[in-house]
Amino acid sequence: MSSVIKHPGVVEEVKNDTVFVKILNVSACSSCHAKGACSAADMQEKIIEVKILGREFVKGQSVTIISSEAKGFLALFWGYLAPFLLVFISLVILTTYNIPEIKAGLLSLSALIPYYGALFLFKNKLRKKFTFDIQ
Amino acid sequence: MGLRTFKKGGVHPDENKFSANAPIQSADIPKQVSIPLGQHIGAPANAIVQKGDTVKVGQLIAEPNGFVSANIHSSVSGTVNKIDTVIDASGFKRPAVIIDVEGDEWLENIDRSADIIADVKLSKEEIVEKIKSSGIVGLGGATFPSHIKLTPPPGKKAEVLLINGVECEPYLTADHRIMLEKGEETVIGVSILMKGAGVSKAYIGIENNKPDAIAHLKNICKKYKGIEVVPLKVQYPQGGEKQLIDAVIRREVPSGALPIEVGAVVQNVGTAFAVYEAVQKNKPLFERVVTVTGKKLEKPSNFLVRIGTSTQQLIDAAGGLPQDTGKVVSGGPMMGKALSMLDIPVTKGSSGVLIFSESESKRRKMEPCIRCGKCVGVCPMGLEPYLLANQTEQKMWEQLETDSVMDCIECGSCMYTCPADRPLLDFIRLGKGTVGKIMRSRN
Amino acid sequence: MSITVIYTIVSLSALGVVAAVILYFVAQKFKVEEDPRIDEVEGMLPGANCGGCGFPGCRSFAENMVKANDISDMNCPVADSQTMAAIGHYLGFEVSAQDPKIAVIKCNGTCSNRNKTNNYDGASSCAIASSLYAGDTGCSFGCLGHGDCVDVCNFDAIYIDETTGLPVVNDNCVACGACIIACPKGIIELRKKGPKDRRIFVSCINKDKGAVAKKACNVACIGCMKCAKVCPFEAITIDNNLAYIDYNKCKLCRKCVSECPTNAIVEVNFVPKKQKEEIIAETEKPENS
Amino acid sequence: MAKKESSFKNMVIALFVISAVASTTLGFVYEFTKEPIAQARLSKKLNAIKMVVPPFDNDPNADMYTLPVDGGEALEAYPAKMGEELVGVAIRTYTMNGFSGLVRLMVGLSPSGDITGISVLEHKETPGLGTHMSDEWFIAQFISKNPGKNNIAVKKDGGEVDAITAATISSRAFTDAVQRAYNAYKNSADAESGATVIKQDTTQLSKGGNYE
Amino acid sequence: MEYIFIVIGAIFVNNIVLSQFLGICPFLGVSKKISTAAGMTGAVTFVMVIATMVTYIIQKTVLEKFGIGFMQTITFILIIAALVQLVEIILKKVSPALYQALGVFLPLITTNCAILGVAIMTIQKNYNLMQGVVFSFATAIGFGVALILFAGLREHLDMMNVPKGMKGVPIALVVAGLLAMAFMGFSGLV
Amino acid sequence: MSKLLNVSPSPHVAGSYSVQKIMYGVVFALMPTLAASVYFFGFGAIIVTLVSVISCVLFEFLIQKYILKSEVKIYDGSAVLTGLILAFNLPSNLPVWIIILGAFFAIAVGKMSFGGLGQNVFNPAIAGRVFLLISFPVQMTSWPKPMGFATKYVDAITGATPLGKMKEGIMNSQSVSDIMMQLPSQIDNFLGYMGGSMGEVSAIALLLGFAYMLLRKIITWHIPVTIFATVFVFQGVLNIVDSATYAPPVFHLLTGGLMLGAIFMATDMVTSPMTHKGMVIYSIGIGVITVLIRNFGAYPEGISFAILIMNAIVPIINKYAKPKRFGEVINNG
Amino acid sequence: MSNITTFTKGLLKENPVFVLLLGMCPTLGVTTTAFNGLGMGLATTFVLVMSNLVISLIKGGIPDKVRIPSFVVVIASFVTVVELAMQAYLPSLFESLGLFIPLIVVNCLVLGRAEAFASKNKALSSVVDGLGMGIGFSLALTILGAARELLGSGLMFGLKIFDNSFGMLVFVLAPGAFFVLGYLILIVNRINK
Ligand SMILES: Cc1cc2nc3c(=O)[nH]c(=O)nc-3n(C[C@H](O)[C@H](O)[C@H](O)COP(=O)(O)O)c2cc1C
Ligand SMILES: Cc1cc2nc3c(=O)[nH]c(=O)nc-3n(C[C@H](O)[C@H](O)[C@H](O)COP(=O)(O)O)c2cc1C
Ligand SMILES: Cc1cc2nc3c(=O)[nH]c(=O)nc-3n(C[C@H](O)[C@H](O)[C@H](O)COP(=O)(O)O)c2cc1C
Ligand SMILES: Cc1cc2nc3c(=O)[nH]c(=O)nc-3n(C[C@H](O)[C@H](O)[C@H](O)CO)c2cc1C
Ligand code: SF4
Ligand code: SF4
Ligand code: SF4
Ligand code: SF4
Ligand code: FES
Repeated sequence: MSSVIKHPGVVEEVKNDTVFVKILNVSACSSCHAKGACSAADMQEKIIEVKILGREFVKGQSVTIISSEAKGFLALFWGYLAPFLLVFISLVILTTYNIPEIKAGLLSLSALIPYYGALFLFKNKLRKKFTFDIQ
Repeated sequence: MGLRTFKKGGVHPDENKFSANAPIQSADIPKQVSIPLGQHIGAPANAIVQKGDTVKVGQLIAEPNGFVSANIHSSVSGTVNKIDTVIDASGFKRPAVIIDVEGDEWLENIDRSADIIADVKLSKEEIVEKIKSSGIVGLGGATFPSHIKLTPPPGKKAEVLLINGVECEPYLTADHRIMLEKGEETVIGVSILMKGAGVSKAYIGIENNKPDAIAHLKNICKKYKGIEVVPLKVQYPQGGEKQLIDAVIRREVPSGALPIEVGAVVQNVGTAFAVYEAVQKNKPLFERVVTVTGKKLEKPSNFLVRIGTSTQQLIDAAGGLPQDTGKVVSGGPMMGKALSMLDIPVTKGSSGVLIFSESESKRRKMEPCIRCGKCVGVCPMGLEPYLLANQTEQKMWEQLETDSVMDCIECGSCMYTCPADRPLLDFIRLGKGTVGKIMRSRN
Repeated sequence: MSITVIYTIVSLSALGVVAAVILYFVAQKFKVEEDPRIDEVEGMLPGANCGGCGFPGCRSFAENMVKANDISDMNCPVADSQTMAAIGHYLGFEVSAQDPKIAVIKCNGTCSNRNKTNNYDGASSCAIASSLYAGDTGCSFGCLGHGDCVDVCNFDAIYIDETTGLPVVNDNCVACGACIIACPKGIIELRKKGPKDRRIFVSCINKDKGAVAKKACNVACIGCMKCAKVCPFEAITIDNNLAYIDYNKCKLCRKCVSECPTNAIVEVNFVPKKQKEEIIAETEKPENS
Repeated sequence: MAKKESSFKNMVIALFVISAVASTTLGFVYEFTKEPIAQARLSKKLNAIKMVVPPFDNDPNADMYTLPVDGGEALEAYPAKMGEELVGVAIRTYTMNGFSGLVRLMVGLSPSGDITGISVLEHKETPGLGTHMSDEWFIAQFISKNPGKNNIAVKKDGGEVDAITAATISSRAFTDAVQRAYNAYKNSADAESGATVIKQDTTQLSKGGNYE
Repeated sequence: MEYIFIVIGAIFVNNIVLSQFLGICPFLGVSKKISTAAGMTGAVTFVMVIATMVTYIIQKTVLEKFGIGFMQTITFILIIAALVQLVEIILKKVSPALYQALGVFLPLITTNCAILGVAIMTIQKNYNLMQGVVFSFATAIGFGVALILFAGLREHLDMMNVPKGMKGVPIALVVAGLLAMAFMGFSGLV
Repeated sequence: MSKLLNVSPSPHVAGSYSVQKIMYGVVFALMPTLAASVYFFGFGAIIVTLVSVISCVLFEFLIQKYILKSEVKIYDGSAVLTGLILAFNLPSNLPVWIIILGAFFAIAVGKMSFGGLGQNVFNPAIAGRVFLLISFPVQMTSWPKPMGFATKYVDAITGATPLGKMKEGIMNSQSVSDIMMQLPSQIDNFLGYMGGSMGEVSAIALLLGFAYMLLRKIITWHIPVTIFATVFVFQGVLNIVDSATYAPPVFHLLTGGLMLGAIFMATDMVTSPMTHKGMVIYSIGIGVITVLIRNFGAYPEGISFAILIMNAIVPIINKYAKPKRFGEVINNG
Repeated sequence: MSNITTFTKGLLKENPVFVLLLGMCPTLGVTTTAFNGLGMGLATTFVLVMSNLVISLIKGGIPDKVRIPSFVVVIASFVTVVELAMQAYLPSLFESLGLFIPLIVVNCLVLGRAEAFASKNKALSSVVDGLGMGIGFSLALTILGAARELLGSGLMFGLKIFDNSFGMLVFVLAPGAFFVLGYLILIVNRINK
């Protein structure tokens, strides 16, 4: 019963069996009618790669990216929750060893560096994991 | 151990089986019949007669148009008056063959004797072919061409035949009377169907409110191998094929799949009787038993009716339309169609004609949904009717699909039970239709 | 200058520079420079978000207009032609003026014109009633009167007239076409609004043979061809026992109106018959609306 | 005016200049308001002290000393003197038992330990309920009582104080804070026989605010 | 025990949205789908905790050390704004796939007053670093609880015929009020 | 045939439930409780009930007629029920104007702002009650002693509720058993001879109503029984862990609004989940939060808050606690 | 747009609180009394006007890509000025507004006007815009505060209107803020139509 997430986008480029879809990632407030008057209504363009097998897309075509909610939560985990846990746990450990808190804080923050390094190494694995489809 | 029934949901409306003790009597042959060409699920048949042709009883007058479609035979002898559109029980104008009746001349090869022929001579293939050429469709209401059910798609195999003698709809007694009066023939029909489907086991499911039929058939079945009568607890919609399969053999037909998925083939008792007549007596399907009943009706009866007879005539035969009639329904009170006028022809699918008085028939005023959850509780398919109806109103087709609207069997239990009298099924049907269209357009 | 001030300056300036560097990269990588014209165009649009243009909302329409190479087939039904012309001008296109349109109800089967043959008692919805059966009158084409069209109209432009049981379109109509999609019977059509809001059309869609249609409804089009014959501009065609007036050809001469034996042709906003002569004179003058 | 191009250099310069200007301005504003802010804080404290002790002519703030309390932050005591004579002590006391936690009071005690006045410095109690603790009638109950002799608990707990209706918790907390002040005062008086007074770093306790 | 009090306090008793009135904009803005609300909670948790840690360290090592506490507001806001962006850049560089997946799933996280508020409150409450981290984590969870509950209610109300004038913001605020009223039942829990 | 036939989609018959029947069924089920509160609290109970019911119905009428300009539906009984339940949640000596304010809040904010019957997400009566409790804590927490018709409406002699005394005692570090000595016996609690809101005092009367509603199939057992069980188990565990500070579970079952809440308020169909699975989750939540608030919170009483909080979760429960679809198992397996 | 319409639109038609729904946090958080509302409103107005002025003056010198951070620095500076000044001269108001003074920095209204108006317009109209919006904001906060104060404690700007036993505490507390704002928005919507 896993639900899907949909996101509208526009085909930016087609290369062999990969299309690059431009999506507009908007902040929470962008749905708000006052967004013109509010700075929080940020927008960013993100380019999403989608493998297409044998389907035809042309540049400029409006498409809908689909992915499963479960994948979204997994991404959330690797992107935010895991580093949070890492920092939190290292902070707990460091403080129990009576390391001064400023040092402990800086050290546990720097735990993020190897974390992101590891993510970098697993880049390709993750790429395989997080695939999208076009409706 | 209590009686078997299906696991989920269900309601028990007042049974009101007034005509249970009225023996089947033949209705008069009308002056004119109009035989609709679409009497089955699927494409309407193609007429092969023309205006002015003379036809005999049992003569083929229309041929199937596509895979899911069925032969149609004349129910009377006479001259084809015209081929035109008439409003039939579906509520829409549909093509029909209109025949002026002259005498009652049957095709010679039909065996009109009352002898019971127990011996099944035909082979499996011949049986299926015979059923097909006789234009037999499910008489339990869905009018699905029966021969298709007997030829499972490749890779599937029928294991067991279920005979639907449940007649869970209130008021209706046609199947009940067939089981009582044509028990022997019906059981032979069942064994023919078993042979046709290539199975060695058949169950006849009958609800416990028909003890005489249960006893009678049990008695007969002693003589026939592999046929067993299963009494069931009274609970609507036990007659729904998925529910019946669940109740009798404890298998759940997966969502979106056909009974054959769990090795079952379901046929109605009326169908079994029709199969008997077709196979053993060479008689195509051109008449059926119709219950005509109602609280205020003078003589609630069960008639053997030629297809194409006007409803008006049946009502007259049952004592005429009572004064304050508000609604006339073709079929059962839970699933039948309300008729917009009375000269609508009886078709293969008409199991009954119900007469409701004005006060019985008027829907109560609908109130806001109080979210009591009763509709959820009674839905035999485990759906959430309140939600489906609401989503339809809001045109949320995608959610409707994920909430399994297509599983709804349109049994009406939800709407029956709703204290707020919400037109749940009206909306669900609309949602189902729209979602169905969307799904089809996707492939 | 006290030491605090110096600390202040040093730390904040350092921070400012660091933030600048970070944000520089951010800006390098992501910040969308949205075409500012989108905002402008969106501002010019009426902002009804009705979807009548075929896009999910006014903003999306604006985006697509800005992107498009040719906007001639993009039209906001809500905006008047001046607005569209202004937008076109802004974006550097020429927009040919579109004739303003309005929804018309092509059924005149009021309670008095069309007898009921049964009482509908289901949920009040045209879609449901129409999937149930042919309808509660002898006419299986006509309006069911449950107002699905009214429900979808975002502009309060359509309402059910209690006395006739039929929907009526008023001046709020922006020709968005929502009602046309909603009507299961296909009764509503967008037609040219016409000079001075005057228009003539066949208010019937009954395709039954004449006798059947006439029996079902007093004002049904019976397909008698009289109007088609009398029309000087060949604007009227008859198909399936039903007349249709092409609004691009019709010159509003009104000859057909009086010719129709069942009064199936309706005229809107003309001065009543009595002053017929004058009006014809008037309408035949060169149009200048 | 033409927009500056977004080159790296321009961006850094722009932000640097803005930050520098802003911080300079702020630095001076801070310098300018430093005095008045300190003044405002002081006068608030002095007002509170004035309200709870008899008239004095010394600078209680300058004479402040702390009273240790077991298991909790030490209390600040502000002696009020008329001439050389000690007329009372204002004690900045607190309790954590308020409906929403911390309640801070200034309790005035006469040298003998009689309550001369109480003012509420800080609390987060519910408006309309716990806030009635600043009401005159409620505080008046405490005046001239001596927590050593009188039982200043609320009546429900067998004491002499009428609780605020529907705010027994706050009332109880109030009495708790008063009692704490008295106990601290008495303990130190007993221990030191009123002789030596330990001066301590003033800033330690008033760190509640964070803009120092 | 002290941590439990901080956690319960921040989630239920002094819920950041329902009783502290911070982060109202996303509360009203992102609360349309339960799954997005849940995702948003995760992202906010990370940002809030990291922001609290960084601002805490800056507060102690720079602001307090040099006696420029009054610069708190300006420093914190700049740090938080830069931090949010930094996380994005790093994610994008390090794992584009992950970054893309998040983009499809979540709206952007932007600075909101809850993040700044928590950073400032951590200092105001005199918490130490560990307490501050627990506090900001719990606050984020409290934010999430309110957001998810509210998203559920919104999804539900979308299906209802709310009277014309009440539709949208007014009913959302009334619901928030009733929710806040319900949450008052937790008062005194710590 | 002169009369036209009615035509509608199937089904053509309807069951015997109706909104009115259900609502008045619940009203009837509340009658023993009303009788009990009149017996214990005299005229005050009558006045409070009348004022509450009349003002609820009146406000509903006014709002439907003049503000929403919609059909007036005060006869469906839901406003009467809201009024009745609100009254049962109030002390029997509450000033009339406060009752009217509470009724106004319940109907105007709790119900009609959402569009009326069936649309609201929070239980209106509880919303009204909590609104009053927070707004007028003084008046809302002075309960008259149950003295039958000797109880005066105004200036009644007030007495605390058993739960209130329990809380008070525990705060003063008395042990539970000591406090229990000073409280009415469990039998009194069961019969209702104790201080408290009008409708909550008599457990027996409430249980009678419960039985009636079960019999009439107005509600199912799931919600009340699960709440009772949860409270019993959770409180039981606490009691075993530390019997000096945590009262025995039976005490908690019989005192305060637990019975009233579990039987009549948590079961409000509009604001409770649709499926049995959902109802069980919902009720466990109510039970747990009630026990938490009663033992650790500022309020001696917690079920109103617990129900209100769980009301907020109902949409989420409804979304995820779907009934098991027919044919689903096989599909997945 | 003339300066007059620039000014008046903030009052009702584009009221930042009731119509644009900006800066909801301080709106809800500080309006326990009319006086607090007014104080917060004026503080915000000051920041708004000053930052609008400064930004419209310096906008030419700022590269587009550091626009936002620069604005933030400017705004944050004025917020700090307000903070310091209030601590010095209005300490009790400062105490009751508490956290929300520093939070003016993130008030969408301030940054929003900087972005949407001041960065595109001349100094004078930017000031007028800031003034209009600020006064609209103050007005809204004051009304909200007054309503809550009146309902919650029977007072208005601290003056007794009716006996405080009629005060409904809820309105002083968190839920009341939501209720009153919700219904006020309803009313303003009706008026604007
Ligand atoms: C809700 C519902 C109730 C039904 N009730 C009966 C019934 O009482 N008796 C019956 O024979 N068929 C009933 N049917 C039809 C059966 O599902 C099934 O179509 C039939 O038993 C197949 O046999 P047939 O093809 O011979 O008609 C019902 C169907 C539905 C959906
Ligand atoms: C395309 C199609 C193929 C079918 N094939 C089979 C089949 O192989 N076996 C079978 O038992 N029924 C088959 N059915 C019939 C249905 O299972 C079912 O009997 C019919 O829809 C009527 O069911 P009801 O009377 O319960 O509504 C088929 C139906 C359709 C539409
Ligand atoms: C919203 C709310 C806030 C409250 N605030 C306080 C408070 O600040 N101080 C207090 O003592 N009691 C407060 N109470 C009341 C307590 O919860 C509790 O009812 C009261 O202390 C019982 O004591 P009593 O014996 O004085 O009635 C508050 C109650 C509510 C509903
Ligand atoms: C079993 C049952 C319990 C009910 N309990 C309440 C209740 O606690 N409070 C209330 O306002 N309405 C109650 N109602 C009435 C009604 O459902 C309620 O007014 C709706 O929430 C209004 O939309 C109840 C109704 C039923 C059938
Ligand atoms: S009609 Fe459909 S939704 Fe209703 S009870 Fe039957 S199966 Fe369920
Ligand atoms: S039975 Fe009717 S009132 Fe009850 S939940 Fe279903 S639709 Fe709503
Ligand atoms: S009447 Fe029809 S076309 Fe006209 S505005 Fe309404 S929905 Fe659109
Ligand atoms: S025009 Fe169509 S949609 Fe409108 S009321 Fe008639 S049938 Fe219904
Ligand atoms: S003001 Fe927007 S989140 Fe607080």
